[in-house]
Amino acid sequence: MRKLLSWFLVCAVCVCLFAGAAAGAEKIAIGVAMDNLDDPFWMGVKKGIDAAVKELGDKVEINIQVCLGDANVQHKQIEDMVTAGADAIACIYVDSETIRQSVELCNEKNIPFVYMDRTLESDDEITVSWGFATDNYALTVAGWEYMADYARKNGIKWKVLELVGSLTDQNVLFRTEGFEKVMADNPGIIERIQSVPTEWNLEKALAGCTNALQASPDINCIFMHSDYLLAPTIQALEAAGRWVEIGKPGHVAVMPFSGAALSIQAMKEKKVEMCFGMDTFGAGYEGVIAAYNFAAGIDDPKYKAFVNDPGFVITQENFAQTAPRAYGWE
Amino acid sequence: MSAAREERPQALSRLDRMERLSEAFYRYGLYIVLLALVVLFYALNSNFLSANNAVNLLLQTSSTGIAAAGLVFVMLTGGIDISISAVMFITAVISTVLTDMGLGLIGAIAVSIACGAVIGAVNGFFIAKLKMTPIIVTLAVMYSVRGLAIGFIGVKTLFFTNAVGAYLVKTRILGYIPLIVVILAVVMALCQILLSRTLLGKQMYAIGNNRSGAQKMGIAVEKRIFSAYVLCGALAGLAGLVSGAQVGQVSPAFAVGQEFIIISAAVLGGVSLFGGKGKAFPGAFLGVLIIMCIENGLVMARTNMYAYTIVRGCVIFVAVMLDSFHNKGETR
Amino acid sequence: MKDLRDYDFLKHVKGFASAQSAIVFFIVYLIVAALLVPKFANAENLVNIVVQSSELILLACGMTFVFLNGGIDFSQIAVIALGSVIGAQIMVSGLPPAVGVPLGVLAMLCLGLAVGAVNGLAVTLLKMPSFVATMATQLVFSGAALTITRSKTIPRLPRAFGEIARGSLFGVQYPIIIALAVFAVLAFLLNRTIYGKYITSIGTNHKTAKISGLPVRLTIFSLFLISGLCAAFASIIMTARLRGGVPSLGKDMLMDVVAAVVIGGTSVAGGEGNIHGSLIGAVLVLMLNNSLNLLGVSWYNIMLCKGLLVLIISLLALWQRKRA
Amino acid sequence: MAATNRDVVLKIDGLNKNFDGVRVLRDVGFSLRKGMVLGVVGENGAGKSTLLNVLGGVYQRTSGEIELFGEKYRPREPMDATRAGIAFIHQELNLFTNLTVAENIFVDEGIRGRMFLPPKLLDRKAKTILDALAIDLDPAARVEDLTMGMRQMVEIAKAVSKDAKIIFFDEPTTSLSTSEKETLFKLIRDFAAKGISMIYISHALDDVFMLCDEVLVIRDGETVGGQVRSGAITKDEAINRMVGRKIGQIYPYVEKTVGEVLLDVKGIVRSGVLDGVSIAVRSGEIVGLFGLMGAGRTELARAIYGVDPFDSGRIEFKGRAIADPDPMLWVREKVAFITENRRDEGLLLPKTVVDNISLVNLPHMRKRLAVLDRAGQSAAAAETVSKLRIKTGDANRQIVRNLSGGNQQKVVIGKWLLIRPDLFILDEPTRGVDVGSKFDIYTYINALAASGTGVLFISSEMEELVGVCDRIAVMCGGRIAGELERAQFSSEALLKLALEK
Repeated sequence: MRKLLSWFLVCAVCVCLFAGAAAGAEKIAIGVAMDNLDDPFWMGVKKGIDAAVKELGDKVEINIQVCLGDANVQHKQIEDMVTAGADAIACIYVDSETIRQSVELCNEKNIPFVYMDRTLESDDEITVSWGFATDNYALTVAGWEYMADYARKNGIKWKVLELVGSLTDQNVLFRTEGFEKVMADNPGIIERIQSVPTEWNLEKALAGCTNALQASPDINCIFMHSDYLLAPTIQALEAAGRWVEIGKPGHVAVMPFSGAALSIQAMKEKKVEMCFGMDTFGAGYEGVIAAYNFAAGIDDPKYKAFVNDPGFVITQENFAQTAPRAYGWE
Repeated sequence: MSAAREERPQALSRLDRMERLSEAFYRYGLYIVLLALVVLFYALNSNFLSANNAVNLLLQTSSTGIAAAGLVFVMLTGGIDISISAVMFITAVISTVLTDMGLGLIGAIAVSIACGAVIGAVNGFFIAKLKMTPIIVTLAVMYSVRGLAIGFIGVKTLFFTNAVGAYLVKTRILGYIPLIVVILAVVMALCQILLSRTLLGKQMYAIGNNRSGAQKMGIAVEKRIFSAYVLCGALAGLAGLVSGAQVGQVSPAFAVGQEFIIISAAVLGGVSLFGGKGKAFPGAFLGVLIIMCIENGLVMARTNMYAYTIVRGCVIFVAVMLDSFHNKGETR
Repeated sequence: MKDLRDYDFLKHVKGFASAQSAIVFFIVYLIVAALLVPKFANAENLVNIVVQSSELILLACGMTFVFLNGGIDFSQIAVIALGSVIGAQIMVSGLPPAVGVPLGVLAMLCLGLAVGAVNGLAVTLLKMPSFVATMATQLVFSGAALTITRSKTIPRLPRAFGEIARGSLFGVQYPIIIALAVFAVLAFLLNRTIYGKYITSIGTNHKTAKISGLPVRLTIFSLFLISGLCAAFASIIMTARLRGGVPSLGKDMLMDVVAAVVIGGTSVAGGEGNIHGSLIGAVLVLMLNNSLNLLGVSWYNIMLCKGLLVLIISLLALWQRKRA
Repeated sequence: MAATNRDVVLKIDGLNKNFDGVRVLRDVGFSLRKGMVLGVVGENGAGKSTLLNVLGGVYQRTSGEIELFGEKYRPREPMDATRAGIAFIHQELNLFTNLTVAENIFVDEGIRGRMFLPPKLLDRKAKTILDALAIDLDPAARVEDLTMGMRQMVEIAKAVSKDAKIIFFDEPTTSLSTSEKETLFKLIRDFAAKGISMIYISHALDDVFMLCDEVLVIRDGETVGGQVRSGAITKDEAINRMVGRKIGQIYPYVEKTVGEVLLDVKGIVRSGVLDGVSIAVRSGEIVGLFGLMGAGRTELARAIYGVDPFDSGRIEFKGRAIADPDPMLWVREKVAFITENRRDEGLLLPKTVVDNISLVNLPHMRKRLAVLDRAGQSAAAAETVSKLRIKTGDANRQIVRNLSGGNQQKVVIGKWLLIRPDLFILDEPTRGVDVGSKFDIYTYINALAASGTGVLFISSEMEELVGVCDRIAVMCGGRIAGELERAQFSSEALLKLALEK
């Protein structure tokens, strides 16, 4: 045992010595910690990040890390970036509670911390420099109020199947709360028949959706927490022969969230009434630019107040003007 | 003296009768459990037994069933393969990309089976030729293949909703039998025929029962085990194509954790983890049906959404416990 | 002057023979990474790696014990998740930190032992293969973690608990101290005690051990207790670092643990292997993650590297054993 | 029923085989004519099975010539023998219990030119073979459900399905009922009539004389008096040739004071194997346990030591009843047990000599707490190595797998001697061990007995028991056939008791 430890220390020291000081970095190093990339929504945010990086050109050295939704891995990645001398951190956090330790770490090393897409308030323990996120609650309420008016106008009652994403995701919880608020405000019109857990697993979504449609054929509206679940929903509806244009018999109102290409396409085909739209590009772009400004000490008024973007509701009526804002718009 | 000899065969038969009783329960127990589940869930929700719910159930079992049929070969020889979920993922990815480029359904099926077979061959090489431990080899291959597949498409989500995907999901043979269920039936039939009617199948049972005896008798044990892993990979490949088309969307987390469901389905279907016992049809097929019934039933019964993993864990535990009791494994 | 051949510096430590290969890999990789990866080889980054590897060291040590009997323990991940949740629940349930924290930590350790006991019973009494038994318990207990918290993180654990991950003693961070302490105890148990001899003997040949009067069932049962306990310690460190009870904690660590143990030279056939190798393997895996991240290698290629690494090293070990 | 045609099917001369320096076969020679049944008899360990294993391709011969149908014959592996038309019916049958009778017959090579083997085809083909041999077995029955006798018929049917011209039988009748034995003999006579030649090994001399055309006696790997027509030799004379006096092998015998009863076993029953066995061992006494293959000696030892379960019976040790015996309990009671299977159950092959020797006595090799007394271990191992004269390199580094058979056995004995046992059960301690080591083992046993330890010495070699033991119990068919005091010892008497049917 003693022998091993002595060996261990000897080689660690010698490596540090001859490796010498890291190359002097005039460039500003920005560390971007993302949750995941396996979904068009995240790719939308990345488009914004890449645009910002291109714009900042060689003034900036970027290191983008993805942690596959593992809070512990994300903390380590941020710790690695800080140790490697990052000047600012832009982060899509996995877990709103555990990220606070990383923010504390950045505050200690007074490295500005900027959040993207998921809100994080400063408080006595942590200070967040800036952040851009969609107000999921407000967006959901707006979307569902549109659906409530739509129901009143056409004299129908929504029997809703809610496809739940993963419940560790803060934004998803806001969406459920927004939906429940509007449901409470319109007692007779909106009724939740069943809520199916998917944990972002597509097989579960397909099975859950198919079985729910079997169990309660009276379902006429599917509210999904992300259009990541749209494809299996379409499969299920097609299998049940109910993936038809609006107004046709058996039609089920589908409410995709955040505006991926598939949702936009479905709206073009008049099979979907509306879609919740989120400004993913803005989140990515503004996040990196803000991080750069704080690191370079540029005092830009635009990045004083935290942005809580209300998002937009794409409907059949306003399709032409609002759809292009969606990240799924080609 | 001879009297002692005479009365010994009777003693044996008393033992046999008790053994045969448990064997009978073990063989027909499956049907009893399945029946019980069906009745239970029918009580909970009446249209559990409706015609298209049955078809829907069959549809859901198809990809798991195909992969379970492949796994039977490996488990018969006493091995295990947990890389099947990664194989399903990579073939779903490859067939999506190739069908987008214009490959037909038959081409997609061929490519999926070939790609699965290649990965099966890698498993086979390490396990049969180099005699390494199946669980570690297939665990390493699982991570390598999933990493490779994600590298292949970049971190994106593919949509398998092109013509081939839609065709595979939509077509109904003779009006109401889904093509996918036909594929499942063909696979199950072929596997069962291979197992019960060909020399390869018989020798796999033999190897699982008494490997050194098979070696001594001159059976090419290494070759047979190698072909078991190739078959298992090939069928997992086909299962990946089917599942990809059904779900319509192939993300990097596609089929994660599916291997444990397939293994427990096979064990529930009477395929022993210690080798030498089990059938593709009705065995593994019934196992898959039972698992899908449970999943389907849970959704029907609107049970608490977190209970799924707990129920699945308990089902696997009980299935394996019965298997170990029956086939007396070594504490490893 | 002692004849050079005698000076076999590893001779003193019995269970050390096959750790040589692990040390060679470690040093080779350290030097290669130092040359190729900018910003890798500086004292701060290396210390950061070693501290971050504390939970993997713990898990690898626990897994080594199960490997020594030719088994595997998938349920460590569930112990981390459920432990984190239960510990957090106790700590935030209104008890003053002075009482809540130790109670929470104790509960996490007990949970580790409980899950280990379930696995141990399944393998020894019910004669279930360890990979399926621990797979089932993994599903059950991680499902339980999600159920208790309805998969929401339990936030704001007491600062005192957070200190376990952030505090340091004479400049050395607590996590690495805990990891090395547990490692030292387990290494002592394995290499220096009768119990350790029981483990390696039983792993080598069950029948001989049984007939020689060794407590086979009890020993195998205890292996799973140790694996569960190590996972509990890891859970304590990870939960303290995040100051939150996360129901999905450690969900992707399995491959790292297996890689660390296999790199460390512990053979999967049972009876052969050592715990020093696993320690080195754990730090090496962290170095791999850190350096490849710094190079910008994407996570899926890292996953590919680890899978291939395990295959290659098992191959080398097999070849070395054939040659010996 | 003398063989009519003259052509010699199998000719062997000057055949030698040695294992780790022990000469198991010494220039054996005989010839087998077409349609002839050659009986081969001899004590256990005389080399009978080794002879067949060499001919059957299981072992490679050291030197000597074998001619099969006139050509040179050098089988590399069992498949070569099968292809050459030789079939081997082992004592432990080589069948697959999860397959049916028909499947077992065709599992290794299937049916020539047939890809598909539907059960109906297999059963039909198997039925024709079984009917040809007048064996009434359902081809679709699973081997799992068959009795030993029926399983043997499957092996024979399998041999015939390969149209074997020569069949070797190695102790076929040990666990057959009388009726099953009758069917086997009728079958063998039919085969002989059809021109199939057979070598029939058995220690049931009556069967051999009644069944075989010629008889060959083997002792210590040498043929004694060559092939003789079965009529021309009486049973007693055969026993005499089998036993004979061993030149050069003297057995140390030591006068011992016999103390009170240590181990008292009453009425051990294990269905199908042990039929109510009772035996007692006193301190300072060497009790031999003799019996032929399948008599149940090993099963008795394993039942006493708790390695295998038994249905009923009482075991008392030093007056106290032992409810359910278990190795851990016996080790605490200082009772040692050397199993018959040295490699799988006696040793940790990949581990060092020190690890193996200190395996049993581990609980006492400690400093404070549970710390391993490494120095104590090495010292104890070194002392054992020197005391037992084990030829090995540095005990701390020498891997047991690389030791010779004799030295390996000494390591196993050494491991048990460390706990200074009060009772020592040895199952075939000298099998496959060179003569020098055998003598050493006898001296250890005597030294043990002299120091008051009780010894239960299980062996199938009569001379060894006669030479060393104070009392010998003889087992046959799972029961004690009789006990002989030292005064009444004689190989003939022992063999008669052992052969009692």
